[in-house]
Amino acid sequence: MIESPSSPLAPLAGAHVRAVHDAFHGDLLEVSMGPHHPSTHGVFRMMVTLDGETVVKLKPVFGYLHRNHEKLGENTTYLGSMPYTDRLDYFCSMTNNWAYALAVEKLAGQAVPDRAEYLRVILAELTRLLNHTCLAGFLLQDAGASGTPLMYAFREREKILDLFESLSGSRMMCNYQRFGGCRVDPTPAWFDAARRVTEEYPRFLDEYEALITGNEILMARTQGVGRLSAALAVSAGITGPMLRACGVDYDLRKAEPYGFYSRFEFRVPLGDHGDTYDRYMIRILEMRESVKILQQALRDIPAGPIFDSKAKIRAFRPKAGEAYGRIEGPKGEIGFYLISDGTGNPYRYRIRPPSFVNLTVLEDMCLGHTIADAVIILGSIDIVLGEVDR
Amino acid sequence: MTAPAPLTDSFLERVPLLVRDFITGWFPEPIRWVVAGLLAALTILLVFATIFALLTLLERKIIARVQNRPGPNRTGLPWLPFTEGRVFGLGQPLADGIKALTKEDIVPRDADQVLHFLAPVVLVAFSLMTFAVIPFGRNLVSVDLDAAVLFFFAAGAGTELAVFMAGWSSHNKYSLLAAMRALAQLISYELPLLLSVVPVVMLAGKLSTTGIVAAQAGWKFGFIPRWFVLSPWGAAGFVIFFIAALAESNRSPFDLPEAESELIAGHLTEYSGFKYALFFMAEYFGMMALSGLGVTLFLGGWQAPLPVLEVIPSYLWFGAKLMLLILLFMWIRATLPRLRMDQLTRLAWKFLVPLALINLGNAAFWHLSAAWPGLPLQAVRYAIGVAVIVIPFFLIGRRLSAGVAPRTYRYAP
Amino acid sequence: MLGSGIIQGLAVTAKNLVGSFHDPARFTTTQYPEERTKLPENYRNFPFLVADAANDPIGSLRCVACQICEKECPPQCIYIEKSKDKKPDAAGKQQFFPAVFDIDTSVCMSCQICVEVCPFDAIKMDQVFEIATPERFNALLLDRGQLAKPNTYYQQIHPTEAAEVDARLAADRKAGEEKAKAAAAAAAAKAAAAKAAPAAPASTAPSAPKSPAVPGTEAPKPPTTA
Amino acid sequence: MTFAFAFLAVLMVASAGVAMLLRNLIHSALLLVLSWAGVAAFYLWAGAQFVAFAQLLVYVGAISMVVLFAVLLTRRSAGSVADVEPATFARAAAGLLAAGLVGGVLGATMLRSHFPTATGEAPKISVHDIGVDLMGPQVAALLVVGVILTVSLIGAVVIAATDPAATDKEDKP
Repeated sequence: MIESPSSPLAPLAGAHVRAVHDAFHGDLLEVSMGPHHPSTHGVFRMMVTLDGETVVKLKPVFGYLHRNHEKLGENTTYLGSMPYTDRLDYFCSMTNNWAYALAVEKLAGQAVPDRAEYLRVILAELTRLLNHTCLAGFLLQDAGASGTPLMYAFREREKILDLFESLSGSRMMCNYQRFGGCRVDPTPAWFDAARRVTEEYPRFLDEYEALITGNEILMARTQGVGRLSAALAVSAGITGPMLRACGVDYDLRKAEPYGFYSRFEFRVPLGDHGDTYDRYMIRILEMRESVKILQQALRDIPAGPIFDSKAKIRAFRPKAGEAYGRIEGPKGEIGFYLISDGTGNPYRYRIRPPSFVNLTVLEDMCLGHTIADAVIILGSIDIVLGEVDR
Repeated sequence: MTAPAPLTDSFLERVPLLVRDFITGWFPEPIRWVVAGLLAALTILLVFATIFALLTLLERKIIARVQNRPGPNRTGLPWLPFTEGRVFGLGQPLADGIKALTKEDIVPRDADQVLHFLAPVVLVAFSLMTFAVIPFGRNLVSVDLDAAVLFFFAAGAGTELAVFMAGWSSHNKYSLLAAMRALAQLISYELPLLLSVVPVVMLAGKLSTTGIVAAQAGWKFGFIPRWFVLSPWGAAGFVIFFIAALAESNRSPFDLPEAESELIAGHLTEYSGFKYALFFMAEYFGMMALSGLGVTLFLGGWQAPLPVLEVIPSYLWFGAKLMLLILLFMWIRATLPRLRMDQLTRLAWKFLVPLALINLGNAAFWHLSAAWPGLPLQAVRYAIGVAVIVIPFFLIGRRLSAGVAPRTYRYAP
Repeated sequence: MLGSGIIQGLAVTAKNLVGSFHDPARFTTTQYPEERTKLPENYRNFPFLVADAANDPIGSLRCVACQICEKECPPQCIYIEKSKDKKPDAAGKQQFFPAVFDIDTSVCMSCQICVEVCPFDAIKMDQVFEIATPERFNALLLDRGQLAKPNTYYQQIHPTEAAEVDARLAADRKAGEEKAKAAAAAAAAKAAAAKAAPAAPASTAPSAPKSPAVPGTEAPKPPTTA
Repeated sequence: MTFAFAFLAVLMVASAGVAMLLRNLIHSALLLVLSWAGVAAFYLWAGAQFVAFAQLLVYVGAISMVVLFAVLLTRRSAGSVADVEPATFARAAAGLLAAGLVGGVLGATMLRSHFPTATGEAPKISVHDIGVDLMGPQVAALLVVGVILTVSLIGAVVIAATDPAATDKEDKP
């Protein structure tokens, strides 16, 4: 690809745009979308090469939000990393906490009381609800729906955030799970509120689907757009709703039940096309299953302690060894890999962020589609830059 | 617009004309027509600029309410008594205006200075010109042209040029892409827009807007108005007109030139301050003008919907209908996601244009069968009129939405 | 039918438009500075130092400058300088106190780990959130004077938690007093018996270990091992 | 009235002339549009409302877009300056010759033509009359024009359409 001064778009050449010439495609336009762009979900940048409006090359550029998370984790105590995990995927602090707590508990051989396990399931499924709701809203926002679906999504998310706030003290940075249980025991009033939210959620989902799922414009925009084959998804390590939208039956809650997931009855929805519409619909269907899990968990939760009495808060020094803890986060498999050398800080602290891994197939999905499609394909991957860049 | 008000009208009906005659009376006879014309232009400018200001607020309020938010409600008019400085955010347009005026006007260094400046001016000028031929009331039309409908579209054509000028002169990739999109969109939708208007012109037998309103006068059975929208071809034509008008005025779901998730602010990306406000204003003017034309062509213009309601002056009826259409614009904007460029043009060429052409034949049938005697035959005429447009709608619609359908999902075993 | 989904969507938005005027479940906005939602009891934002006496907050801090929170704080926003001398705490024991206790709230992320690790119930989470300031440099660096707030304030913002803490501290104090009394009696007996110089048991005995892991709204506090 | 005529004439000629002189093709195209608008204004001045608005609609609204698109999509030059080779004597001579020939033919035709002087008021022709005229006596001409335009349109579509294999590939997502 060489720069060609004789391109018709050459007069536009400047800092942001370069007219490039390609022997096969003729005159192409290279556009830098982001890092400051309304639809890149934060500071993400796509170097898009366009033939007309068709994407012929897309290079994701990220790292603008890099905060040295893993190195920080190696230099703080095990507990000290917990509030930082809130800030990975700031929509899903509860599941991030759980994944990290799970890894440390594995490392230290720490038991967790039953009530805490139930609480973790409840909070993780609430997180899934709020994450998928918001994703549906953002996806529609990218498709140009002047904010209405997003506002409805935020209205419902608010109710879940209120639950989180009254439990953990903070709406998004919950910092709630501890190695060996949870931090605060919910009051009966909290459970009543959680039951109310759970009961009302299907009604909201019905309304939301009436608003948008059957909408011809949305179907035309998303069906057949950004198709991802099951083979590519598996070999690229895609997880979560994005993988299940391709028809691959892989859900850690079923495949490797952690916590008490084996005690609950729920189904795993699968898509057949692997396109943007499937990715959207799988999330909607997953929310309905999450509601079912929540109902069961809120019904069955036992009384008892929420924190293992043998667990330590201060001077927590797990014996030397390594552990990998992973859970099915709303965005996919989130895992923490820890190596302990017996001191108070982990020797190695590594995260498997679902957003980041899922983002790797962006170019494969966007090729041949228009730039408008690239925006909603990006939206359907469901990334949070805090997790991508860490 | 120099004819005196007929004395048969009610006083309220005659008020605008009386005021006009009072003011022109100060001037000598030979230049009275000039004064009257200027007065009309000034009135349109003031009235519609005010409506524009209020509409910006109303639109934000309505979209906010749809989204379960209160919308702008802080900015009040501090000097108003008993309101604690807040009246539903009524001061918002004023604040916006002051902000736009005082903001630095940034012109990119590499921009084409002349065209960059001219674009908003040309746009506002052309969109204002379209108001000249719309009859706002019984005797309220600034220029009663013989070829008024043609004039409307001719003036509207200028706006495309302005959009192109804005996009090209900004020297910005997003602006240029948006300008190309805007042109493709405007040209595509000009066709269904015109084709949906042709039946009206055909049945009214006139290109003059006042003539078309007059053709919709009177009542069937004494209470059903003879508005074109109430006939099968008129209803279909109105829907096509409305969809095309949405696209022509760059409104959601056809707001591709300003698709912020793709093109930042489209051709407005490099505009700031008052020039941006002018673009904004022109967009609302365009929307109001197209709504006004829709009211004139299909909704009976300034005519009251029932004979008893004729005591209310005609210009209020026009205003009410205009508002109704604009509310519809806003409602749609608050609901729908936007189409993709190829889908947009496909909708125009493969759906709206064929339907508009069929509707043309439908209108011809309606015209020729007007004299069918008896109620049963009239009912048959209605049924045929509906069938002729509904059946192609289903057929073409199915073709258009082929491969796009709700799906069912399976669950893991 | 083409367009049915769009019409369905329009119906939903119309329902919301009307609903926002009469249905509080739809219209959830509160007008912030005038209307305020009640903060949940567990709400946390920025730590403060608990002082036992309302009239002399700095003099009656529970903090003994043990510097555990300084070490555990993940973003390291706490800075403590231990006093050279000791003074009696609320229970009358001789303790060190923080000569300097600064929290940089522009760095603090309100994770409340300092609260969890504090063995003395001396630092708790506040509920202030309106601390925005146009001052760029020192306004957000709070010193112990700004951080010290009386126990009554704590009881007011976190009633359940404060009641538990108070009960625990009272029990501790009682146990401590009894122990001290017993120790004093023993020492007196010893002194009487051996005529040895008595050591001050109150100043050397560390604070009594607390009852561990009471499931409740308060985070569990295992015994100090540091 | 003479003043209006003079103004419009100067506007038309000047914008057309400047359009030829400018190096920036977009500017030239826009000035050309101005010139066409001047023609429309001229029609209006002459009392031909229908023709004037049709001129505006077709030329300012549609043809101008075609010209602008053509300029944007086909220009092969760097910068905004038209890609013109340096002027040589031969070029100038050829240009002058061509201009002279065209001018000569046009001038000769104009000189030979007999323009009858208008007498009295221009006839008032309403849009309705034009419609009746077009659909009545002139319908053959109208149809022929329509057929020619349709044929050219179909031809354009045929030329523009790519081969089926390529289209198929594009259709597949």
